[in-house]
Amino acid sequence: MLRSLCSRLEPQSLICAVTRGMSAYSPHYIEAIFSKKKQLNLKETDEYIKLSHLPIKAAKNDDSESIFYNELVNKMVNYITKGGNKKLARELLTKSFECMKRVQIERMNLNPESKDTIIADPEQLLIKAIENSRPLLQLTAIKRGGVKYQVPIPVTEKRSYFLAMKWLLEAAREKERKVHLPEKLAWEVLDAAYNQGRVVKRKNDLHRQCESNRAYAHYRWS
Amino acid sequence: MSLLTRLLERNLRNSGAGARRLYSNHAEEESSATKHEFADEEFRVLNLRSTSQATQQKRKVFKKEPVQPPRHQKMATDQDWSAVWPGPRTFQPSVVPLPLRQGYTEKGAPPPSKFANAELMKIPNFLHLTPPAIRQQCEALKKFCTPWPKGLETLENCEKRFPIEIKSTDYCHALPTIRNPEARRVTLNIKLSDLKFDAHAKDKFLRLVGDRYNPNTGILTIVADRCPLRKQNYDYAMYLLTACYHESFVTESWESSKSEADMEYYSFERNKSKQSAEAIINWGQPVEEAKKLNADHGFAQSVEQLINEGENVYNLGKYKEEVLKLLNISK
Amino acid sequence: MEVALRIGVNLLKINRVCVHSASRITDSYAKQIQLNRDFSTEVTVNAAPLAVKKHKVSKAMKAYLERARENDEFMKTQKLEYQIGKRHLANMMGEDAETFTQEDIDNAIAYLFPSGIFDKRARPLMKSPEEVFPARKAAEFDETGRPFHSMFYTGRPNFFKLLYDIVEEMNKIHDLEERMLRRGTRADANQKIDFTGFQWMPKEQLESMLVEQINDLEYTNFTNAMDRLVSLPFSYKCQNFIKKFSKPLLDQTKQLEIPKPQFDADGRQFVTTYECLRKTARGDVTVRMPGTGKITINGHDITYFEELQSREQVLFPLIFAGLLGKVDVEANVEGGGTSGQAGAIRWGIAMSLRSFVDQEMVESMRLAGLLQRDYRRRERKKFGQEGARRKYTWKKR
Amino acid sequence: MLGRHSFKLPRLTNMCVAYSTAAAEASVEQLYNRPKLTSTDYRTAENNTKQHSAVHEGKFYTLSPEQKKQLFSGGGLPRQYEQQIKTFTEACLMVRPTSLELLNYIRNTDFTRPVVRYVLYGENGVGKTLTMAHVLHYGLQNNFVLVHVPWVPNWMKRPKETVNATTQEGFIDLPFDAAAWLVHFKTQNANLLTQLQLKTSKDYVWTKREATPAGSTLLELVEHGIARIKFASETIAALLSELKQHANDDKCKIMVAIDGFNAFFHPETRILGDNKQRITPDRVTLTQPFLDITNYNWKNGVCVLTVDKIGMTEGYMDSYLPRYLLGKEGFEHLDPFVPLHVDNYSDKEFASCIQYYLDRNWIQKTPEGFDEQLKYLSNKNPYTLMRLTRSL
Repeated sequence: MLRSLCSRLEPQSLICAVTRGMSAYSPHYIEAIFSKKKQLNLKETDEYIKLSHLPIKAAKNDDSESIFYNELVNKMVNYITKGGNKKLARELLTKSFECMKRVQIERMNLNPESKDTIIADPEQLLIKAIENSRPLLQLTAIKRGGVKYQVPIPVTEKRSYFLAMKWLLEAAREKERKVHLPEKLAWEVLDAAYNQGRVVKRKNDLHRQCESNRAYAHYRWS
Repeated sequence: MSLLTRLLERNLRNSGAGARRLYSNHAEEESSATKHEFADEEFRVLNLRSTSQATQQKRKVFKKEPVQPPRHQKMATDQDWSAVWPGPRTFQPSVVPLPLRQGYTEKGAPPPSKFANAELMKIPNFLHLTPPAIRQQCEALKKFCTPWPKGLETLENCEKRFPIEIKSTDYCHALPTIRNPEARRVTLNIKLSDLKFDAHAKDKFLRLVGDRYNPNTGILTIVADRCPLRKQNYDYAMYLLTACYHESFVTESWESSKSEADMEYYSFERNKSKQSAEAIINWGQPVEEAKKLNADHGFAQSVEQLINEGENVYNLGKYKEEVLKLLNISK
Repeated sequence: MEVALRIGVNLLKINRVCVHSASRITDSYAKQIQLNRDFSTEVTVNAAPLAVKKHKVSKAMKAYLERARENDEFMKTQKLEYQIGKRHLANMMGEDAETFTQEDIDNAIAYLFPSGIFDKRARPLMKSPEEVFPARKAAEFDETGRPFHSMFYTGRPNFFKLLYDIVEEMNKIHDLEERMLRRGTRADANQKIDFTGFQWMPKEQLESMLVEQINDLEYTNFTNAMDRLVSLPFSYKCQNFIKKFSKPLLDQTKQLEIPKPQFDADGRQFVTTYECLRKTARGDVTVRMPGTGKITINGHDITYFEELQSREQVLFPLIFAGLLGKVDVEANVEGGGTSGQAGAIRWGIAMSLRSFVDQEMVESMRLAGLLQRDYRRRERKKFGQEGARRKYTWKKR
Repeated sequence: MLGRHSFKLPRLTNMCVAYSTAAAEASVEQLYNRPKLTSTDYRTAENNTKQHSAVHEGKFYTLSPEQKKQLFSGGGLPRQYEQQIKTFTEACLMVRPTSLELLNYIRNTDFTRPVVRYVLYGENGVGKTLTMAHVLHYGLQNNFVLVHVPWVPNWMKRPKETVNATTQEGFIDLPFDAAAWLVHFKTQNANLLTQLQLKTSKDYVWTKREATPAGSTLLELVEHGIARIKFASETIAALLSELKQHANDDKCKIMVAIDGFNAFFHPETRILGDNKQRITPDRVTLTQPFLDITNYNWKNGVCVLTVDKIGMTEGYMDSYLPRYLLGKEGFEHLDPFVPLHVDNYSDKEFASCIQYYLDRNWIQKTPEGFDEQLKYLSNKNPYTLMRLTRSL
């Protein structure tokens, strides 16, 4: 009887057994929803009432409601960071933003009639560049019958953002010594925002390769 | 459900007809009964070499001294406690009729009781100062009290007549000795305004006492703790005050030969600022000593303030005003 | 049988019996005992001798009975001593013994024996014996050494019995569901148990209810089983059973008491939050309303923080509550680095702002994670490792 | 962020296009969210500094490109401000209350009295240099001979070349810096000097062969200094004493504007002497002439000086107040001077600055309450505001 009891309990307990790990919070704490907009969205659903009983983790020290905050930009800063020097990373991205903006404003000044079509907001430019350089597919090596095949597989949304940002950064870091990172990053972002440049090319190359290897796509499952 | 069965089971067992049991058969019961019979029999010892009983009994048995039961067991609950515990004394478990416990234990275990509990002896107790005892003693002391001196009714009067304030602390402490080393410390407070000085003496006095003077409250504080006894420390503090006061009136011979760099404070009169200010005022005038205009007193004061008190927005604003006035610049 | 007996003897030695007679139930303990009653077995000394007379009793049982009697006597003398002591103490303090309560006793003891020991439990005390000698699990087997409980040998009979009961309930509901399905009726959606705002009985409480120690995994098993039970469509049929093990959650915001603002010399409202902690920084924050948006940190303005991130952090609660420029903030902070100090001030401002915003905003701020203290600290470096987590590069040779 | 749809293998390129257009739409929405601007709120057409009054306070006026070139080609504006000018395609200065106050003082100056020294002080980035730029513009428009040193600490902290002085024993000469300053002086004053036709009062003998005879114009003197870099420092000394002389003779009006004046009273410079030790500024040949011209013993002039804590070397940057920065000697040298505090923006100035930035497309993101946030993040400090708006 005991055994049957255990077998009844076990499958679910395996799923639900939350390992707390090294977190300072108990497992039932949930992440903070610090954006007002998100909270308003939640309010429309009845999730909001349920949240009132749940303990919330403290907001991180880079979260804020300020005008400078953007989730994607924050992520980009984190990717730029080396050795924990976030202050520098943020400064670099800010400089790069400044550079982009100056370029765009100069463009605006050159032909004032196209003022409305030129995007000079660096944040929008960055978002656009990232969206433009996000891959949909990637290749992985899968071994079938002793032969490795390059099989195209879809990329998750999160990873596609990661790859886009990584590529942008790699392109920016690949430069002569005299050019500073912010400048190069600004150029790369501007290029990618206009759907050209090395990063977009890299993405397209990858897609082309995936296209040519579509014959192997079935190896993903069989 | 199981609870019910258990209750039922218990009831059956406790009732007179206990022979019938749930979940048991008779065979098992019988065997266990026989076992019990064996277990109950006395174990016979095989004594091969029979020694005499007398030698065995000779061994001296250690006998404990009979201990008196604790005294508090004989106490009446309406006794006069101050007669039992008249003065300060270390905790005595047999005298104190309270079931006290003290000490840290792991969860689940009771704290150690009062007997042979050193912790209870270490801490001070106020068993001699229970409210009834205090009341009693106050009553007894009342007849020796003298009236409060006239003229010292208010705090201001007290301060006026006794400007020196002496502070010392008595400690009631868990220590093996009753003499706390901190008890010898004597603190002397006096308002500087209660002492009479001239300008030089005051300056010197403040230099002598250093940071013992608090400019915000105007109170001088002398703390003496170098002697072993409080009395000595008190004498020493009073001596320090007297000595500093009289020393401050002494003017040394070298004080007259100080140069500008040695000066304690900035004085407009002695400095280049005065020269340049006066040169500007007298610009274009023929050089005549008698007719020479002197720099405004307000300006001099503002410069002195700026340098002596240190820069701040207020001082700088005042300086600016004075300069505008001096140079006759209109807004 | 012999093995079983031996285990029984051992258990007897471990579990000193405590007898719960009705007279001993004090007010403070009545509740707990009420809970315990379901699981702790009652053995009274009087009940045993009837059986003893007829049957031969094992030596272990004899010793056990002896000990039970001794304990009973001991408790009786303790109680007497306590009553007498209480009268003595009332006499010492010059008060009436009849109206002398436990609180008076505590005060009197604290006055007579002033102890500065940090741990309050280690200070002198005079408590009723019921509190001093905690209750323990009663005997679990009869005089022949036979356990009462069929799951005695699992080691935690009450706990496993509980699991068993849960499954039994589940089975009942499954059967019911089947029958209902055959009849073509479905579960009433309106009656479905809404478990939001409730949680399962915490582990400690469950332990004291079962009078057994259980480990974390077992507790998880319990909660999982209960979750399953609740998730069944007809779970409302065993509502009473579920209720027994559930505990209502308090509204998180209502748990924190919001301080009332005080008035300063200018007639402005202000609230001060002390002990604002983050990492190794520590500070206190005063928020004044109405204000002009002046921010003072250690006597400087917001330029005290050179980094933009830290400034953003300080302003975060103000922006969030829409009070930027409407309140004045004064903060003193020391220790830690810039980000820690900014975090401490952020928390302080958010906590103080609660007094100046409505309840909805407080809840909103809580959801934004502004009212939660951030307990995360730097993780220590471990020996044999390069840092907190990273290992040294391993080379085979 | 955009949602990700389920994907299909073909038609990849089409999808990318769809994403980018969606992103563009989002951005356009934000662009139209801007507040309406009326240029009279933050701009003034009054370019004549003489007319500037409290009416124009907090408004921007435009510096014509020629005048900008004449005044600041040799420095005098912060580098980042130059960059802004390039991006904005115009050079605009805000009329600050402090500069108005100072201009008022200068307008009412009695030029028969000894020269008054005005000392601008304030925290980092409040606009001391730009206030001075405004005053310099006034000087240019009102025919002052400008003796303008863009940034003294440049000489004391990073000189181009150091040489032991030939004429004065134990002194250090900075020939390149001196020559650069002479060029700056020339570009600022060439027109005015040719008008005034000031002549040297005595012979200057540089070497056996070279000499500037009495009666040659000051421009000649300056050009000699530029051509013969070796004598540039001595030329400056000569030039300044000549100018002072002429001013005393009522032949011209001089405006002395020295930025970072406290660098002359540094406890130490970064220049290394013979024995590899840091020397004090009074051993630099350039110091004395500029100290002479900031003395009170002449007339027909105005001295505008700034003291700045970033002009100091490490360990001497605790306070921005003039007495601290000038030290005892510097204070005695200048006393009595008029201290003028340059403060952070007022609310009005801040609003006008934000509007100007919006007008120049410098601020691209304008969500609700952005100005309020910027106000508190920057503490209304002009420089911090400029830095903060970089990424917006």
